[in-house]
Amino acid sequence: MKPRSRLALHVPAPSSRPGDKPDFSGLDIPEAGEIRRPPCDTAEAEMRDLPYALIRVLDDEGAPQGDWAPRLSPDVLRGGLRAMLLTRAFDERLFRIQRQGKTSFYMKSTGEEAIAVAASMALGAKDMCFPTYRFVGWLMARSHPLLPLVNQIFSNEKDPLKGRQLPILYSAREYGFYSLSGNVGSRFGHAVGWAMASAYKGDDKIAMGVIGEGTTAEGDFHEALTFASVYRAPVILAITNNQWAISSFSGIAGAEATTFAAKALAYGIPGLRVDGNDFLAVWAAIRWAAERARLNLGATLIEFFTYRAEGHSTSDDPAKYRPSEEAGAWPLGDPVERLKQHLIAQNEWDEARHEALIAELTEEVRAAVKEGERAGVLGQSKPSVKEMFENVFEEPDWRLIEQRREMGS
Amino acid sequence: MKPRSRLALHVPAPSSRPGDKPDFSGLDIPEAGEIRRPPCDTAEAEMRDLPYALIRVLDDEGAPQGDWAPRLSPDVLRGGLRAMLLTRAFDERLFRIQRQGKTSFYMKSTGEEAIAVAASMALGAKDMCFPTYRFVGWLMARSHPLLPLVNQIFSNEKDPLKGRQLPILYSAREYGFYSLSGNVGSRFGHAVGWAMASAYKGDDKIAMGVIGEGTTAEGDFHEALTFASVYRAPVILAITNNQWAISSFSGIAGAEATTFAAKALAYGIPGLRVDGNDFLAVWAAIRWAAERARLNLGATLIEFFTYRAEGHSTSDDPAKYRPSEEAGAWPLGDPVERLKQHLIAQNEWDEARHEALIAELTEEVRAAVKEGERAGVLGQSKPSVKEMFENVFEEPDWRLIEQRREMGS
Amino acid sequence: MPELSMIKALNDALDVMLARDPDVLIFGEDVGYFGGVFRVTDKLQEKHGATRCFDSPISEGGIVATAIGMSAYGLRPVVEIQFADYILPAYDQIVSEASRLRYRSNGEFIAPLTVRSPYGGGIYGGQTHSQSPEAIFAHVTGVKTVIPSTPYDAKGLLIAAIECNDPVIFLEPKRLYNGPFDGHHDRPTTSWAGHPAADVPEGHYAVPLGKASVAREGSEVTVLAYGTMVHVSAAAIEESGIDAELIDLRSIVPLDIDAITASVRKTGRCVVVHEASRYAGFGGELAALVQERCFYHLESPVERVAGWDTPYPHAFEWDYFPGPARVSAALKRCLETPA
Amino acid sequence: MPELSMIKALNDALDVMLARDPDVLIFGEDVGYFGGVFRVTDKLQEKHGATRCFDSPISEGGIVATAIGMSAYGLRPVVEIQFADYILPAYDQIVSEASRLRYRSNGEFIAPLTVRSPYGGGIYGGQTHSQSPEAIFAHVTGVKTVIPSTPYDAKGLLIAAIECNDPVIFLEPKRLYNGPFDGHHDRPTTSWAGHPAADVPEGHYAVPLGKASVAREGSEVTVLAYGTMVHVSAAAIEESGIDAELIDLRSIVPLDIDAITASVRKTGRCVVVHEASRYAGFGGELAALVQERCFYHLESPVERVAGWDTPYPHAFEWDYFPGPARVSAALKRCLETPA
Ligand SMILES: Cc1ncc(C[n+]2csc(CCOP(=O)(O)OP(=O)(O)O)c2C)c(N)n1
Ligand SMILES: Cc1ncc(C[n+]2csc(CCOP(=O)(O)OP(=O)(O)O)c2C)c(N)n1
Ligand SMILES: [Mg+2]
Ligand SMILES: [Mg+2]
Repeated sequence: MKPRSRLALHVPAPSSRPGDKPDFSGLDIPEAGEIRRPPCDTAEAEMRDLPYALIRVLDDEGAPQGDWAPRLSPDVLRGGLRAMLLTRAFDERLFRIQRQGKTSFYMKSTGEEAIAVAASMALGAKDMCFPTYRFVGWLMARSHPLLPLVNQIFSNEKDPLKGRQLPILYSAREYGFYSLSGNVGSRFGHAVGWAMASAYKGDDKIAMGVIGEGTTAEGDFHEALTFASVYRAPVILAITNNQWAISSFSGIAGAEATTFAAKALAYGIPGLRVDGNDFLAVWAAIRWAAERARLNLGATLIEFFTYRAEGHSTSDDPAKYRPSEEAGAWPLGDPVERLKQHLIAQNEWDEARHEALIAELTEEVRAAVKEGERAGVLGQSKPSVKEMFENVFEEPDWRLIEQRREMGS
Repeated sequence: MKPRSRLALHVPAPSSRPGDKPDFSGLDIPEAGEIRRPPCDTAEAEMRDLPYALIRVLDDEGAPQGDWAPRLSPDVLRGGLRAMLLTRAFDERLFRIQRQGKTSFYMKSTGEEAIAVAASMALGAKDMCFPTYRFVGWLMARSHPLLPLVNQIFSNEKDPLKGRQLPILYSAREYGFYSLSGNVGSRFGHAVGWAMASAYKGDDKIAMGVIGEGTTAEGDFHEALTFASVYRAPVILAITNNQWAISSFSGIAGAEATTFAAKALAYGIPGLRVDGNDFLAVWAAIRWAAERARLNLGATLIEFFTYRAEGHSTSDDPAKYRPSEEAGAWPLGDPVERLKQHLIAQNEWDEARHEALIAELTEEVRAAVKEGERAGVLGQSKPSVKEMFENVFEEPDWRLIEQRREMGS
Repeated sequence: MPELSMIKALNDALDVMLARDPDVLIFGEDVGYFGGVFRVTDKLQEKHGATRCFDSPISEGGIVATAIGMSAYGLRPVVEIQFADYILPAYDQIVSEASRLRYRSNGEFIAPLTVRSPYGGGIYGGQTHSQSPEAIFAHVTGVKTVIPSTPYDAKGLLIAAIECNDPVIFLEPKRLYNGPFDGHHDRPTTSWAGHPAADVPEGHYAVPLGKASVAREGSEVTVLAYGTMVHVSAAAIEESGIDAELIDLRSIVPLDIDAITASVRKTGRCVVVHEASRYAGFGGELAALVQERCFYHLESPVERVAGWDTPYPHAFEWDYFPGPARVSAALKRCLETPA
Repeated sequence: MPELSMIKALNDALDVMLARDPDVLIFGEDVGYFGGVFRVTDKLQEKHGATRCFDSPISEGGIVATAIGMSAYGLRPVVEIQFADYILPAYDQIVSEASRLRYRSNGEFIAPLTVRSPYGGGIYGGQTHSQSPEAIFAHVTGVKTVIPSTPYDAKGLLIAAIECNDPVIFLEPKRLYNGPFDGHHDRPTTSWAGHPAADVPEGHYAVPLGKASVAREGSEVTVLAYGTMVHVSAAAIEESGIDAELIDLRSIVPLDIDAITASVRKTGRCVVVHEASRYAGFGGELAALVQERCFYHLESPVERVAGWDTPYPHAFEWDYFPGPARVSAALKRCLETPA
């Protein structure tokens, strides 16, 4: 044996901190269209390069490139753009609403809108998404009315979730949107179980689970992937790698060592790594994985590489732990701008229509918020207190009945 | 989208069940010496083929082959053979002791002795093993006296663990053997923490964690690997893939889809897949990973491919779920026989010495068991009842003091 | 009626439900081909097919997470955790997910799953094959916790649990699997044969969740117990010659508070018995409730008999186990106090 | 002496221990460069270096598992679980490993780790940023559970916890982080400034684990509380004009049983207050102990004031929270009963 050296503990640190220049020089970004697209029924063993690649469709000029480019009608693309812009307008407004003290909490998905929106549009009405809190774009793409969301955020008397949940922890079964919770990760395995149930029943519905890159460190992640692999569950398991988990950079979740898509290799399922700010690439990857799932070939893990352009939540100030210019320096750009550029390049869109659409959506959001405010903001209005004791069980037991009585409700 | 097909749930099943002919035809076993041995400081990205290979040193004639062949003196090899035979003799005897009703429980490691023994010999006296219940070979290789083990198994008044533990859940700090528990998997992360502590202190000790292939499905596995990868912990993480987890074949843990060594890829650490019945290959792999760890290059995951030749424990009857001839048909043979053959081929051993050694060890075990029986078997003798209340905390609180008094002890 | 052990009664309940309801399915470690380490799922795979009863990876968290997803789809999964000691890796899934899904989604999604698990000691299983974790589930709102003490109840309660639209933790007293163990480990073991509650009807029947049963009527003191401790308490009552009323709670959530208060108001004394460690165990809740609701009827403090506040130690199985002698002593202490 | 908020007092305790003992190190989600979402580890990385205080993956089970391994090596890790609601994925590690390592290895290996975690409601955190999980730790033997209610105690207890050779769960009442919240959410918030217990000595001192403090002496009724509820109970006592003795338990394992029994024997009445849901909560244990040990002194049933048996609902924060009105009502009920 060699003479022993002294060991030292390695603690990962990001390339830059507040005061430093943002540094993305370590990134290896292939050209759009460069990555091959194997048929979706290819054996996993034939695709072990893909987790280390980065599937991109839109090039710097907004032109679609390569095998992954989906053929989408301009209407569909405009629908996607609309949903992304609506998401952004909603986020902007409701963030300010929280700052005005009208609710307790809010989280934006700025910079990541393409993922939720394209996934929502690429999957079927009966498929089920097991989302994270950054997936309101899914609902926007499916035209979920805004007012119930606003009421949920205000926890007011019209809140469909009866004031029981923190703002934005929606549930919308009819829109294929599973109940959120504040715990990260713990619903990833539900997606797998739901998909297994569909297979068990001989149905054709598939599920999509979503998890943040930081949350892949939870045991839940591994357990979900293990079950998905063993039973070949018809599920798409997505990692939204926005490179930050509150104040922790992705190196704390393992990104110094490999890609998140490479985690697929542990389970012998395909792993795709996709430019998450490229609407077309997201769509294509989801469709590929969905088709594979519907062919009964099981699960796919997809890493969507993106960047969390704003703070973690209204409780966070990212300038405390990363250069404030970092978002601007992020080389994969803004998903809205990139889809807009693509549509314009195809002569299917122009600046004027874009501005008009933003104005229209801003107004739509404003109106919904006003309407919600009329029902009442947090603290002004709430559902009947008896709702506190409902739905704990199917039927309340004596404890809940007595306690409700003690409350005088 | 293609017309939707009906989904169906896939439930893995083994190639054969009781009544069938054992079938290992699906196995792909390379020749000994075929797999390359990169320098241990090679970057993970350069070694992504290894998790799919199978490192073997001893060929069918017992000759060492290829780059992985370690140079071990005949004395060391004979020491390994002795420890394996002692493990087997101990297992045989104590299994029978349980069958005689002298204790409650026992588990053998028959067929897997090379892993614990070679690892124990290849690592340093101050390194720490976080074992499974099939790792008594580690203690045998380090000449742990037999009598305390026997007393532990009898939970008698001389039991070093004071009757608190199920038989074989030893703890032997001085021998680099961490405290066992009945829970599977939950100590895998302790190995990582222990290794991180060594690095934190600037020491040179490394840790080895061990887990069964079935148990890799626990979240603990993933969490341990994640921490090991992120902080580059000086730890060897070993999976003993004996292909069975009680009655469940390894397909239930994911083996239909890929190898267990491939799980290393998820964490960007090297993954080796090693013939676990080949003493020399086990030794070589452990040494390679240990050197890497001591060079501060972090963790390695090693899958030791082996076969659980007997039942899971004294509570199990494997004939209920697998062909009873399966163990005999296992193509990688018996680790004891293979090392013996190697030594004989080198003219360093012969049948007569082998028989004599077995007789000597059998007698050694017999004597220890007799001695233990003199102190008393389970139910005949036990430590003072006050031991039940000791070591719950550093100092008992009033509850324990009162309860001990109530017990009259 | 056929005479069944508790294992066979549980097996029968599962068989009945698999046959009745295509949405019922079973999975867990070793439950498929092999039929479970305690044989509770014996032959169910053979009879109902591999997708109705199958092995799972060793991942209790994954088992429960997957089952929740299935139940959100509309199935009624019945999962086995091999030993209740190993339910802890699934604790977060049970508490943070199963128990709250209905509440937080305002009923859009529900989790009608059943988590079966053998619990309790008395089989020389050491620290990790002996524990009784009921208290940590009782504290969690939104999940029911059921513990049978006889083959008849085991079948009827398990059917009720599977049919229940709330998540149910179903703890099976493994020491009762093969016979009505009364805590006298030094006497020959008895089997269920001949026991009246081993007369288990064929086919479907349910024992409602939340209804206690009076295992023995009596006037001097009320004993509250569940699972194995029902039999141990019965032995203690018989041996001590005290005319105690023995209430088998059968489920601790929902709790049959009316049966408890009615009995204690009648007897004026109460002993609570469980095998789990005493401190912050479910006995604390029972004692608290009894003194809250029957204070002016109580002639003596509510006594608790429970496991010691130590891990469950292998060699000291019978020193740890709260056997009939300890229960008898408590009964006597109760009665000795000035009325 | 400097006047510190509870956050600063905790930060100070960590700073003192990092400086004194090279075997102390800190990790957890966001505790490194950023200093923790509640700023409890603010500047500790800068001051003591990246290997002394660093970020961890989002993996509560992994955090505790790693810390156990470190403590088996000889370190004294202090880990943060970002919210006590998220401690459940680590529950198995705490129960099956940390709490039993010393016992099962007969002292060969020990786990002197401290698990810090903000707990409790009152910050509009909804179901998963509000819970109080102390009961599920109290039931586990081998682990200590500590809950401070003032900056002074927070620092002294945290130092004692870090120095303790047993694993300690250290629950920090987040509603008290910045001020002594008395439950009147509709009044202006107060800061710790000017509060006597915000006078926190510099440097090292320890408040022993297992010693309650008498927050207020009184004769009519004993109130048992910890954490936030100490202040809420104090407000209720003042508002109701009842001469209650208020005992701040400070740790629930070990429990200062002598302080409790001495007080209840003196007053003859007892109200137990906690924020966690009532059923099978730690209040059950307290009520059971009090009636066991003070039965003949009790003039009225031990009352419990606690959170309802529902999840912690966002809009109903102040309906759920057991505020001064509910405590006062219980005090009055206690006294109204015929003596
Ligand atoms: C089980 C659990 N642990 C910790 C937290 C606190 N927490 C909330 S969000 C978050 C970061 C998640 O990061 P990531 O998974 O990358 O998702 P992102 O916020 O970037 O979308 C943490 C640690 C939590 N909600 N749940
Ligand atoms: C957390 C936990 N779950 C379940 C069990 C029950 N159990 C004991 S051993 C075992 C099988 C383990 O199989 P594997 O990991 O392959 O190890 P092997 O026995 O083959 O060495 C199981 C399921 C346990 N001990 N702990
Ligand atoms: Mg993130
Ligand atoms: Mg195995």
